Amino acid sequence: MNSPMIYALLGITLFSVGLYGLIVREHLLRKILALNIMGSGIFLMLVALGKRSAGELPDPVPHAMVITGIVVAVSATALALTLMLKLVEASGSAVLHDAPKDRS
Amino acid sequence: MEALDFALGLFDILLVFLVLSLAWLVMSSEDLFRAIVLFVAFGLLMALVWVRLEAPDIALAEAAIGAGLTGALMMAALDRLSSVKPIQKVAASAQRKQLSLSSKVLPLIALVLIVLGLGYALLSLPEIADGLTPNVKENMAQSGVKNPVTAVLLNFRGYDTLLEMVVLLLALLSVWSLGGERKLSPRSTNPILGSLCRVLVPVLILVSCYLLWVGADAPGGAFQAGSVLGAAGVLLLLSGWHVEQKYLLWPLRFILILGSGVFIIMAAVLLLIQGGLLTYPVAQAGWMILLLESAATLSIGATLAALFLGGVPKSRVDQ
Amino acid sequence: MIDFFSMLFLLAGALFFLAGTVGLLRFPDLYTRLHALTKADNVGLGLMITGLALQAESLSVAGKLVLIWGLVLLAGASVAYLIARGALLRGVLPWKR
Amino acid sequence: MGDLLTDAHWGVLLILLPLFGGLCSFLWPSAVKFIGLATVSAVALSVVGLGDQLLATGVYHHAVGGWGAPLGIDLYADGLSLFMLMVTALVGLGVSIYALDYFDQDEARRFWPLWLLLLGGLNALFLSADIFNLYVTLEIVGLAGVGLASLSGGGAALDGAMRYLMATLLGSLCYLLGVALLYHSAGTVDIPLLAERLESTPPVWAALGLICAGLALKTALFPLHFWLPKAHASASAPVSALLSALVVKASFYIFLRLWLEIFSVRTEGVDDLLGALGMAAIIWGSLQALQQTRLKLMIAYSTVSQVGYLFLVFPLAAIGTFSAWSAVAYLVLSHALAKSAMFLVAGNLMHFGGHDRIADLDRAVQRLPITVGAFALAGVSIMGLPPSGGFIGKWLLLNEALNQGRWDLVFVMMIGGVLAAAYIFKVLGFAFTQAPVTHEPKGVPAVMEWSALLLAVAAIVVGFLASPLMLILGIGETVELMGAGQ
Repeated sequence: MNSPMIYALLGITLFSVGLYGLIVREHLLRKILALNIMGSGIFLMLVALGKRSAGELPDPVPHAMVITGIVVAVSATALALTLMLKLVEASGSAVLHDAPKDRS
Repeated sequence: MEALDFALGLFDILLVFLVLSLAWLVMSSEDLFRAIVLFVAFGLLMALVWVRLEAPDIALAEAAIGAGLTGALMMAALDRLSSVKPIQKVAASAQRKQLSLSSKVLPLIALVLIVLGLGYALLSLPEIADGLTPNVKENMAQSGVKNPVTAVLLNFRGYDTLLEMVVLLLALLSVWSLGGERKLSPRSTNPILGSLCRVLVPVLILVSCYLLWVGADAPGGAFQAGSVLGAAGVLLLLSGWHVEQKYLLWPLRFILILGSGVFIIMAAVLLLIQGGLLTYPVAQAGWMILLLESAATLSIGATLAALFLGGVPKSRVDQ
Repeated sequence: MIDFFSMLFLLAGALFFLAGTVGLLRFPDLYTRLHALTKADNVGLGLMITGLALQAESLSVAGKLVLIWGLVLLAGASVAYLIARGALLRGVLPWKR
Repeated sequence: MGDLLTDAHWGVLLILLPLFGGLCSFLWPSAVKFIGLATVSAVALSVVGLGDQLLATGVYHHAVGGWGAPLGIDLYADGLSLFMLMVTALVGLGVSIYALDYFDQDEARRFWPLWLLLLGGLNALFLSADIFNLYVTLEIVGLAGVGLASLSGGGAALDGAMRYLMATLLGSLCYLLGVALLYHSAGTVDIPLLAERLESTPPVWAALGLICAGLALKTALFPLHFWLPKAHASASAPVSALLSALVVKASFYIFLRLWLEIFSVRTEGVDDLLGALGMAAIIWGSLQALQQTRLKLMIAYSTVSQVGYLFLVFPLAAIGTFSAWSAVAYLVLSHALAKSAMFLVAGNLMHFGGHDRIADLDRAVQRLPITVGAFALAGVSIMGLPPSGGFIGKWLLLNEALNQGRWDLVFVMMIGGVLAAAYIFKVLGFAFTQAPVTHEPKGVPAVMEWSALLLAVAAIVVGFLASPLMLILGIGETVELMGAGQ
């Protein structure tokens, strides 16, 4: 196994760890961190697999996609954080409570 | 040479291990402050990973945005969270009791299954694949720049970047719509912070200009330059920078939309002249891309700093 | 010859980093840890930069390396001060024997 | 003149116009209403232009930057895209007119830029032929949707918006991971090229699973619908209308597009699974809608069940033909119109009475006859009674299920129809009851009443326009070919 593949596997593991945190942890700030880690995992996989090319340079297209993705991620994070603060102001809790009726 | 390969392999494994354990700790540590600090460390190590993957452009963006600005946003949010209400502890402990063993173990099993499944999928990909490398190489001469990543971002897939500028603006619009007005913080009385600003802000602006300029043929470009500019903005906001109200209305909004606006106008003009959306004439591509990037840098910097503020900025009245 | 000196500087730098990290882990409170970290790391980085600058292809690359050192010095010192000040304001007491 | 009209780049205009309008409305907050309405009208005209062009020349194809796939991004419009663009323009126009009077000045300043950028994102989504570009447009739609959902402030709206944000971000990430796998399997993100190159390999299956899961989450397919009722019910009325009518359909469109074009390599059983989830959604959503005491929650749960109908097409289309796919397009259209009308009606009733408790709709029919009429007409389409658009869609679907002997689907559709009738008549029943007047009701501006009625009437009228709409849907033959090729 070569090093790009190790990093690609790290990428999917990060995605899964983030997903786990997103499901298990309740605090919204933690969920936002989890989404960021998932994103990093995807970016890592996208770029690492781009290093499989036969030439000396890695594939630049995933690089551009990831830069796009990083900016999207920071935008979403900023929005999520503001929303969280407003929600805490309004409801007094940084945890989303499920009404029992909504459980499915 | 073999010794070097071996050392690098060892380094890779160490790095993978560190990144993974940091991610796990970010998710599992009880203290939120600690989780955020660890997340910043995670971001910095990710920047190192990008260097190992020969992706210096991403390394720059990750260090500035992924670790720096995201971390600053989180820290600021945590700070405001604790000033809103000290309720999180209660809520967390109340919830903790509900968490039975099965609700923690089941997701863990799911996690392992997902890793195994996706891992199997990855390992069955072909060993060697060129992706779009040959296509990029072939068309580099017509792109107007020498850095392949900039060529993809601003030329080959420039339309993605246009839409992405809109995403950034949308996040800001939503934050402004939610956050209401927010007064700029009072001037800091801390002399060190003040002098740090006086030295660092000009340096950051210089670095930003350099990154923007060098992006045409080396790692760098609008996003990296913009995020450095945004960092300078955050520093200024922290130190209690005074901006008069009249600049916060029209001029600020103008800077915020400049990036997407110039992009859209350029796209429309090129559609009329060249008959294609964002189809640059080969000879003029270089300066057109630089123009787009300059506008984008300003907008990205202003937007990131404004996102950090978390509301419609309002000048404080001194005295 | 140059390679030898580079190696020497890099190793010395690494040693300082190691010392700083040991200090970070072993020292009893925030203030002493900050002290260990900033002081040792700044010297360590300086040595490493010197070692790398010797290998630089051109003067401008070496200049950039030195610039990085200057920035880290500036940021490190200021941030260490700000952290210590913040801690003091929040009533974190320095360690006493 | 004719040449000018058919040669113009209507597709590109459809993307640039609303984005530019959004920027302008942000820059000149005092003129938002004018800029907004002008932009939306211009977009509607451009859709007509594009339709004219497509009818004359077949599909629209534009290589952005002149590069062409796989290096560049392609814009592509066929009958299905045009159909979705039409739905967006129609609903958008109706809701925009309604919003003129609904929002006060401060809310309007926040609403219009977000809505115009959302419109740009939706149009870009329907025109894109590139799965990574679709990701970026999905993010535009998602973030704009969250911004709009939280517009009214208040605890419930913020809670709903937060759930929506989490769901939409998770959905996008799953989708993006799928895109990454597809790119590395085939070396391209262009849909037609992917269709040529993809083979049935483990990474492609994984990508299929991830993309389906991500999009199902965004489309609120049962059991991934948990975020929708709160988010849609607590937003302000025009926003709920946009979210339920358009935003949910955007991710469904991608689902449909990818299904038709690139997931022909899919494994057996996935289509049946989707059908089963669709059936569960119909029953569950309808039962929940029936139990709700608040009108907006009832309408939101009705969306959950109506989304279920859309997914019934997948098991049918496995051996089906054009009519199964046109049924789903018809359902999208009629549901968008009817559901937006319903949410606007709910907005009127709330404006009028200050609440949306179904049991206390004291004699609404006497004071707001137009509004209640709009609700009844929209209800006809949701129930699937003739001669509405909903009837055509459901009838086509039912016919297909009968032809294939899928009695389970037939049965569920019947039950769904009965339940829909039950919850809609429940509301109408209360609207006709005599109740003591407990407060001084506020008048509802005529514009708000008539725009709701307009959308509801449109949901009925499309029932008479089957043949021209089928003609449009057949442009490019994507739907027809893929249907026949199964």
